[in-house]
Amino acid sequence: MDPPFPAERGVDVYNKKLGMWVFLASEVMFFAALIGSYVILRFGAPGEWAKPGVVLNIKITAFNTFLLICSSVSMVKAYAAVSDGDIGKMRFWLLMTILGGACFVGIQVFEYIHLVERGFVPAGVREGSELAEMVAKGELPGATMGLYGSTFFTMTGFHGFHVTCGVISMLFLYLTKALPGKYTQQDHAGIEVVGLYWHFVDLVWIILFTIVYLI
Amino acid sequence: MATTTHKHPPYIMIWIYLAVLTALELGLAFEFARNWTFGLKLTLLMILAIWKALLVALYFMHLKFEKWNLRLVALFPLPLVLILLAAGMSEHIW
Amino acid sequence: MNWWLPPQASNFAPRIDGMFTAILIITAIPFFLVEIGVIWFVFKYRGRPGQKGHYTHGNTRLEMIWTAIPAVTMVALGLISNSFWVQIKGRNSVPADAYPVGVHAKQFEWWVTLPGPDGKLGRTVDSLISKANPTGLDTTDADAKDDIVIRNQLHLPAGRPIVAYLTAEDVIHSFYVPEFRVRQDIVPGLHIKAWFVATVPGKYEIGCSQLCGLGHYKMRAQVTVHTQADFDAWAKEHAPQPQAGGE
Amino acid sequence: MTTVAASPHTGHAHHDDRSFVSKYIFSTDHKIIGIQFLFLSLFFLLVGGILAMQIRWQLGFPGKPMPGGGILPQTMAPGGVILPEYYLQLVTMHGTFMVFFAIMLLLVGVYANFIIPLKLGAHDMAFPRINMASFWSAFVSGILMLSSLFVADGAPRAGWTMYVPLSARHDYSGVGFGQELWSISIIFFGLSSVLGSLNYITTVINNRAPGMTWFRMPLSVWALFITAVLGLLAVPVLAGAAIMLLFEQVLGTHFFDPSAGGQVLLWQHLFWFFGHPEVYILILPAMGLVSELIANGSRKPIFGYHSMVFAIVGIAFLSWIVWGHHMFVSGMNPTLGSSFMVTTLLIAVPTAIKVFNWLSTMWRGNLRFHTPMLHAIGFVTMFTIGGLSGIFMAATPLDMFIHDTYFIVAHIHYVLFGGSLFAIFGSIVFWFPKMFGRMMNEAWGKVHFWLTFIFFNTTFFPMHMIGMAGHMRRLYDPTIYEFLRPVQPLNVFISVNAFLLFAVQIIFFVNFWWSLFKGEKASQNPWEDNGLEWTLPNPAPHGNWETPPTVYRGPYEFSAPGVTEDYLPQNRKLPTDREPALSPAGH
Repeated sequence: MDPPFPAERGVDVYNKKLGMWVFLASEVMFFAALIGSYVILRFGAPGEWAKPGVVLNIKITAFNTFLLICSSVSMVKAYAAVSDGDIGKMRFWLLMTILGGACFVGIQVFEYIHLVERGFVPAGVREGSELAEMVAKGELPGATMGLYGSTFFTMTGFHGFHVTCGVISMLFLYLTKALPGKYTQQDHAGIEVVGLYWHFVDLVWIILFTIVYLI
Repeated sequence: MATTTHKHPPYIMIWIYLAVLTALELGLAFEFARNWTFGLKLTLLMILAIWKALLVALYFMHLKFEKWNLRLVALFPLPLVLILLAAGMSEHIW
Repeated sequence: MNWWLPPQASNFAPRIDGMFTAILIITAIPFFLVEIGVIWFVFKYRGRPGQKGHYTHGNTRLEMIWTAIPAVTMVALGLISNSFWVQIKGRNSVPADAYPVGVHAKQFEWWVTLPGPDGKLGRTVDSLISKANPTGLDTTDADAKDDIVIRNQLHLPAGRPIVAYLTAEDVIHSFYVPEFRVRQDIVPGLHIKAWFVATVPGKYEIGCSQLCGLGHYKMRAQVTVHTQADFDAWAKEHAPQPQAGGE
Repeated sequence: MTTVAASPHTGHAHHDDRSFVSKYIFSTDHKIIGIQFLFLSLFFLLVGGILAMQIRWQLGFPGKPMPGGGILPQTMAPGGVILPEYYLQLVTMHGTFMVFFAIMLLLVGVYANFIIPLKLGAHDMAFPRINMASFWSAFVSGILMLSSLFVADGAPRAGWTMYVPLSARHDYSGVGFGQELWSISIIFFGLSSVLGSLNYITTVINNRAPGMTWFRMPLSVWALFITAVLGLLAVPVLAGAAIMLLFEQVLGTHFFDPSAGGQVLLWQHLFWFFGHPEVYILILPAMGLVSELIANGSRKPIFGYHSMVFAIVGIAFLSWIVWGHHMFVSGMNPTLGSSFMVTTLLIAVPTAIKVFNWLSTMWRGNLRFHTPMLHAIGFVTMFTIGGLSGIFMAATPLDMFIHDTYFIVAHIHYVLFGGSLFAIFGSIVFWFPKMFGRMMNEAWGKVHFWLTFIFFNTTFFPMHMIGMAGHMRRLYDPTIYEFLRPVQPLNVFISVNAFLLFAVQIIFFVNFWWSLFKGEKASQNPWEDNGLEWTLPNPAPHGNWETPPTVYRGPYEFSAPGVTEDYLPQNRKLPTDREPALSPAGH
């Protein structure tokens, strides 16, 4: 009847990794809704957008970007270490990644506080603040500041939320798996899967940094 | 995973690569391109951003070393994103 | 009661009704094919113990046929409706001599501005909107002097193209006159035009057909289509007093 | 490759010593989760139905006190007379409950969970704990949505589509915290849906039994798989939009506020970009399930299996590029309308393929009219009407007239009630023995089918006519309009039939509960079906198989020559069958 057929057991990728990739595909769509709204709103905005670097602190964010790239590298180093069987190195790099991520979140919170103090809030520009004066003087376009605030805080806020989730799950893996020595050269799915998530968060930040802070 | 012993990609080199591209972006946005048109800057910055994103996806997320069926999972949403953007923006192109 | 579409009272209505009938006929064919087929098979092939079904996995030629026929029909239907669609809603489709009326929708009333003898609508400014000036008509604009602003009624001359400038103040409303077969959502922040020719003098109703809040159901206005002579007389009678500047 | 992928799964079919809580409440067993979803979604189906009855009362008898309406608080229906405030809540919540919590959970939550692993010969889902999380976030989401009816100022009143700015500003709609609850609930719902979908996708890709190639998968699994892809990619967009809507209220953002440069149509684009794939999420699984029932009831292989699969894929693909047909008269760029019209009309093609293939499956069959088959035939006939009436709306000039009228309401109910719900009733009866080990009563099942079929048509068919007369949707009192007064008798007729339709569901309800405890014990393969699930005892044990079954053929080998019975299970080895080659990954 039939010729011999292959058993066809999927994509030759273990479940957790495939599951993570599938999850990331849905994350792409989630960020597409947020970033897409920003692009569509900015494209159809009633007037000029605020110039980059006027409202947002570029120096501190550039450093933050660098930090996130570093943590992505340290994550991949942790993965490389464990797949070479070097568990100690893996622990070190994983800890570095957690620290990098935590610093990123900390700096972002600091940045938010600073922005809110200057009068930049999700609703736009707060009355009577430093930025409100700049709008009054015409240094900032008042017509689009509302959109600016809405999109900026939503996009970066949800990115920050993702970073926080990543830090928490890495910390969890570090404490429950890495420290007790449950990862081996053969079995380290957790590191690879969380790594994928972490790099994705980094990737989203790379896009966000360019379109929110630099353009 | 595990025992597949392809040599690890040069992660440190990619790190430097990413840092340089970021510096280039910052320079483009604030330093040497002040008089360039917005459209040109936008295009160059987007190219740089996508370049960086590709580096992360290909090397850090190992897409370069995966089979096509897994790459497909990663690529599948991208056309949908473009469709959404195109339709949303076409409201204003007329 | 009327078991078919409402009376036709605009230039688009006959063609839209024609499309309705055409699609009804097109869809009737597969409808009867399937329903009669099901009933026939249910009786003819009802199960008998000890019998087996006919063992077949399909027939490529048959499947090609019932893929191709709907595909061709649908593409043709698409092309035909598109040529009509462009005439109705295409952004350049409004005839140059169309008579402009302003329709301003707010929760839950319709404010209609008729251009008066000069045939031009006055400028409206959102910031001027107030109780006394519900459409925000800029009375300093020369075109606005003779504009007639009326609430919950729309008066139109028959037999000439009319272009409605639709604006919404708060939420989405929808301009809908069933006899005209015209419907257009009115979206805050957008300036949308809808054009049509009212062909039959008489009285009709505007309904809001997009949920706009608690009073959605009673957000109606009366449309009166006059002959041109009647319309001119009506407009003269309702022309604003020079001082009053709109009602 | 890894050892993880291939690891023989942990669950074992025997020896089940879990506690009651871990067995039935925080269970990770896909079958229990499926059953949990079944009870949850049937509950919401009932809630949605009760809301619909109140809508119909108001439309049939506007301003008259509703029988039993006296128990409602003064803010909803003083003296039993429904207020406009409450009417809009009814309309909104009927749509929300039915779409998200009844039909979607019934199809995706129940059947994806219950039958994907069983039909693929897997021990469980790829991620059982994520599966459990998916159920519980759906549960939380449903409770939040339900609670919005009870907060001050009640549930949202902007329709289930939540068009901004009405939904975005409390002063426009008059709603309070209920509106925020909707957004929060939808965010949880999105989480549930994504967790579920990634599970189904991974399971289908990776956890098939040996020999279960892509084109030996049952059509129900194909449909549920493609549905999961749609859900995975569409629902996050809704979650993102719901977050923006929430921020609009709690943070004062301006996404949808035209006075600050926001765009009203952005919401509609985001909502329908999700919403159209959602429509197919609500019908594709029904199509898949019906394919099973039709093949079984006809005792014939499904006609054109491959084209059925490609039709599912085609519908799913097209679903991403048709969402604009909900926005033809929304003020959207008319050129966009033209392109959306063409893609929309093209959906008729794969749909026609499916209908004709079902019909041809019945052709020269040996039909068995068990209750599931009756429901499947009901599905084919009613879905045909729903599908064909969609063509009227797809033609843009005609849509200008019938958009937002009862014609649309009739269309969606023919698709979702006549289509999805018939498929669901049929599937509940069909897999009831697999779930609970007992059969549902056939005679009462048939009575339920026929009465539902009759009253369904008398309820929803006249809606086409009042739609043609121009009857708008979501009207609290249609008699306000002069042109709608003549159709009011028809509204009364619809309402009376709707009450009868609701009443005959009691038969199903009683049959369900009675059969749960007193039903006849099911034999191992009561429907003489080919699916792998029927090789297990009823109900299937935890962990399903001790050793994964081997699959030798496709799922629809009914009436195959050379076999004495008229069915041939997928895992029965005939002398001519060869063992599947081991995959290169090694198992």
